[in-house]
Amino acid sequence: MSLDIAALRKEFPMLQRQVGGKPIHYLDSANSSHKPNCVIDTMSQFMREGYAPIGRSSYTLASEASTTYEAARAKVAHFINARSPREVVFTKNATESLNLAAQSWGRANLGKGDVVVLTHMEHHANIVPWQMLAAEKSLEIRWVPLTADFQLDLTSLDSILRGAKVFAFTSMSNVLGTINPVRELCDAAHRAGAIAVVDGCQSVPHMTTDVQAWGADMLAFSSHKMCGPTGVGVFWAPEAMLDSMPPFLGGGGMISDVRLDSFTCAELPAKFEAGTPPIVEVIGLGAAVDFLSGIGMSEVRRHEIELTNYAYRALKDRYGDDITIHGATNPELRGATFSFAFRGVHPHDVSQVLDQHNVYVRAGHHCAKPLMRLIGANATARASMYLYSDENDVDALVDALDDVSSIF
Amino acid sequence: MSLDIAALRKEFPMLQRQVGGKPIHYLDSANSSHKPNCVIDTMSQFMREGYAPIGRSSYTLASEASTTYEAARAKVAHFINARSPREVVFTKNATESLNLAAQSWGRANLGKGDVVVLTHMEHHANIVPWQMLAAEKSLEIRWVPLTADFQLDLTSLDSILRGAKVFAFTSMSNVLGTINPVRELCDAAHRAGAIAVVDGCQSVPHMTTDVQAWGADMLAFSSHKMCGPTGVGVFWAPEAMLDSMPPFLGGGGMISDVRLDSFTCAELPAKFEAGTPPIVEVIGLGAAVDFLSGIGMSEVRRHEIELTNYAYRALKDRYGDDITIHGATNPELRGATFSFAFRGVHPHDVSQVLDQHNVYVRAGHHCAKPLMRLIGANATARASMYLYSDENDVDALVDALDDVSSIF
Amino acid sequence: MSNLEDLYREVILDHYRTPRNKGELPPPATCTEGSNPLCGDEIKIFLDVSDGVVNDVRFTGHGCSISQASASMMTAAVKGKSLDDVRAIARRFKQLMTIEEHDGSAPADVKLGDIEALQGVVKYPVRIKCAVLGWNTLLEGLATAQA
Amino acid sequence: MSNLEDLYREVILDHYRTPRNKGELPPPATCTEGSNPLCGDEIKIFLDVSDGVVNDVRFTGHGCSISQASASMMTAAVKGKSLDDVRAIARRFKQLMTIEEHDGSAPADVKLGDIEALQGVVKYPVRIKCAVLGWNTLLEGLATAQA
Ligand SMILES: Cc1ncc(COP(=O)(O)O)c(C=O)c1O
Ligand SMILES: Cc1ncc(COP(=O)(O)O)c(C=O)c1O
Repeated sequence: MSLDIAALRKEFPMLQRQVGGKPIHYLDSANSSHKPNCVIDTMSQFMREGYAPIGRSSYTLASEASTTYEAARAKVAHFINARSPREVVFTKNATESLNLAAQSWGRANLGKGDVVVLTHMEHHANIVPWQMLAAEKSLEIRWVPLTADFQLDLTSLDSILRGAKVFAFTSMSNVLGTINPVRELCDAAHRAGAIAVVDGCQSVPHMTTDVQAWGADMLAFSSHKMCGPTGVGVFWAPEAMLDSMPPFLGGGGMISDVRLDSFTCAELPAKFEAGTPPIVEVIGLGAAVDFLSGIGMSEVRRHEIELTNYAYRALKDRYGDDITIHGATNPELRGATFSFAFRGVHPHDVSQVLDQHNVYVRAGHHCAKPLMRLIGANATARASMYLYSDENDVDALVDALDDVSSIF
Repeated sequence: MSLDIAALRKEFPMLQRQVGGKPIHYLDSANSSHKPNCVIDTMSQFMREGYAPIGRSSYTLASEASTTYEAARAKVAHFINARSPREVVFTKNATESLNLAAQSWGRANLGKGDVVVLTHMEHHANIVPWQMLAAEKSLEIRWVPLTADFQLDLTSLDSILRGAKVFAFTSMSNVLGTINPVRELCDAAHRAGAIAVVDGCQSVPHMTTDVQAWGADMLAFSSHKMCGPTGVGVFWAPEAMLDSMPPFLGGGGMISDVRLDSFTCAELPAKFEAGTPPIVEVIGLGAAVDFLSGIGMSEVRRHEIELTNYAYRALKDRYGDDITIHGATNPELRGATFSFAFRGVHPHDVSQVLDQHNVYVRAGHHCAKPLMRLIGANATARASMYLYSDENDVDALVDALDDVSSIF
Repeated sequence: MSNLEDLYREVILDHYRTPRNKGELPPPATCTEGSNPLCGDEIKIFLDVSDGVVNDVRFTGHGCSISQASASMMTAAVKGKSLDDVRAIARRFKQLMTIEEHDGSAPADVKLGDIEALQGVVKYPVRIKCAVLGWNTLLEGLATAQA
Repeated sequence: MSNLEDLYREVILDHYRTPRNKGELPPPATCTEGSNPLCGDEIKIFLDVSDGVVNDVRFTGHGCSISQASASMMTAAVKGKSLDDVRAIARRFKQLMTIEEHDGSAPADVKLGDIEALQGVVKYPVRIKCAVLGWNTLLEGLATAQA
């Protein structure tokens, strides 16, 4: 491995934490990632030495803070290969970004009978906003089904998309780790005359993102899953798209003028950033992007492929058919996130026993109930890794599962 | 003064900052406040030692984090005298809270011709969301006018409110410092059959808040103006009100079930907290509330009254009629925020010269353009103080204004 | 190695492995559904109530060992009991499952027997929801059955 | 004490105190409005253009010393000039107001004279918007006047 994971782990204070005198094994990074020192320090240093409201005030400190804030926007733009920082809108999380897509673009452009296409592996954040809009506007929602091994079934994609206005899909499943062919899906959307909305929550933190190569129309992702702070998400769309969209939230910062009878909108991206933004968090996200860029996203990806390989082999070698790992088996086709079923033991009991060994996996529906119904379970246990995960974490998981067997 | 301001100031690292070798005088707290060590440290310590996703995962660390997060909610509930923590919804800022009021309650309860009443001293955050809804639903917006000295003119309030469904008003003007009679305004709203929506951004950080004594129906405020982090705001409403409201943003965490054709909502307050919340920021806000409660809001208020008195006298003694301080003159009736006009010099030029003396005031329309039109200016210079402001800050302002005279 | 004996007591695992009263009851028995949104657990409680007595009770559903064992123990405890007794037992059980102070509204002398084994759950707050799922659904079911 | 001499040069304060070409022009002169949302500055530029020449130009508005002085200097600089010259001057001025590298698209030999006094503004990035407000409005106005 070319990454020095041991050195990298030292940058994450949470990974040094012990519980009951023993190290912890954090396997819940698809849910949220830990934060490296540089992010934590950037935030507290900014609050100690540079804090000031941005945008509105013009004294030295405020204009310095604005510059730092806008520099973070430029970093994010570069990270996803946006054409310009003006295409990057800061929200509170990916969920708000996807609601923005549905409420702003959707409400302005969709009417009775219009079709929105989703996939069976979407997170609730990319389902419920569309269902809310569908109920309001009498839209039709169509679903791209999955194959038996939980890949997107693309055989009749074109006919499902026929006449659709929106195709909203995840770039990587948060339950299965499945990596979807984003470029191909965007092309299919465009062939049908639909816009392509990409939920990038799970792929942006783990591999290179290139919105231009994808040809996507919108992208949503969260800072807290990519080594950044909570409280900030990103909505990206090309300038022409953003220009065409009505504002989402109204208030200070997003207006150019307000009269008693009307208001006019500010320029991009301010138009979509109503109210005081998460100033400190955006600056923290900037530090996270620097951190990830410093490592290199292809290195991150390579590490995660190797670790996925290792985990597969270790689990299968020890437990054979007693463990079912849902989804694709080829690690090249998936992220380092996998849901598994173990000897018929309920995932809650699995995670409870693992918890006793400081092995932290998530048990539940992972905010993807439609997918759960396809898997035929109310819940799965999910282990998800990141750039700081290592073979020790995997070994701890494998060993702790033994205790599950011994109790149940 | 009973507060030891010198000791208090030591808790705020930003106040120790020097620019050009000289101390700074931060007079922009109505825009955003600085953060005490306890808030900064709580946040970074949590990221170093306690960070985990909340709500969804069940292992030890996640359940500890959930407990810490919910404890912060209980602190906020107690701070505003809510009946229960279930009445406290975390948003990204007060602006989102006010949009939530308009979009969730408003869209469900208002129709063509319905009346929303605002006041001429509202911040854009309490205007634009209602204008957006008014445009969508053909509502009528009525305005409570101001008296010659920029107080709410209540003489015809009852007739303005007649037939109204919503009365949304600020508890304290962010431009003038005017404190409005919230209880009286809530009563008037209820007499007319309207709900009372309080924009508490400017009063909650500076004086005791008691939503039950007010009899308010909704309250919005921001963490970053009350010693807390950016990235988190509060929406409060009684449980019965929240229960009756449709969800605002859709996604993970706010659902009870999601099927292909529909979803059902989660319980309060989760129903209004879609997606990963600002976990670290909410916990930071909890620390800010502890900090403020430890000092006592009546002590804060007393200090600010004394300081306002001092500032008035100092400015008037030195500059007499060359300075116009807009709004109420009795410090008991106002917060420690005042807009002023100085010798006809444009506020931008005033603040530029003050900046040179490390005196940081805001020049602009303060997101209150309708009020600016009444004042008859495109902009004002605004000095706003907080619990950490002191007589030195005031003296620095008074002295620096001399330099404005000498240049213009 | 494991400190989970407190949670996974033998009697709990026994009810989990061999649930009592699992299955459905045909109408006119009532059927009430409950679910735990966080973990996805689902349960149905079938109740045959007449003359103020729970004549028969069954349950079906999916869930973790705690939710299944608790439901199984619940059915065993309430079958054949008067509605008053059933309510007292349910109140007592929910007291057992709270970390908070008791408000004294349930008679402390109600005996829970085997069910006491579930008290280890209280140390694992997130699992309390699992343990009470069947009981809350029972209480809802009783309201329906009497309506 | 003040280090603001760079920003508030005497010639700027002079144009601020005694603005040139302040006032309106009656139609058929065009009137174009500009504003700076952040600080609330507003300006109107009146243009009388014929045969490719700016015969007359006036402005009204409210704003800070920088925006007012810049507008005043602008009117003095463009009055009586050909449209090509006016555009060249405007391009040159906007170059002066950028912190970024010049792209060389404006002739460096255009002389700005007094207007160069505004270059101190570049050190105060938030004030750049004030300085260019009149100029941007002028450019919009030229487009209207020619349409
Ligand atoms: C009175 C008032 N309302 C609303 C707001 C908006 O708050 P925020 O920007 O934190 O959303 C502010 C602050 O800017 C304010 O002063
Ligand atoms: C695929 C996917 N989409 C959307 C989300 C929602 O992200 P957030 O909770 O940060 O808004 C998540 C994470 O929970 C996710 O994994």
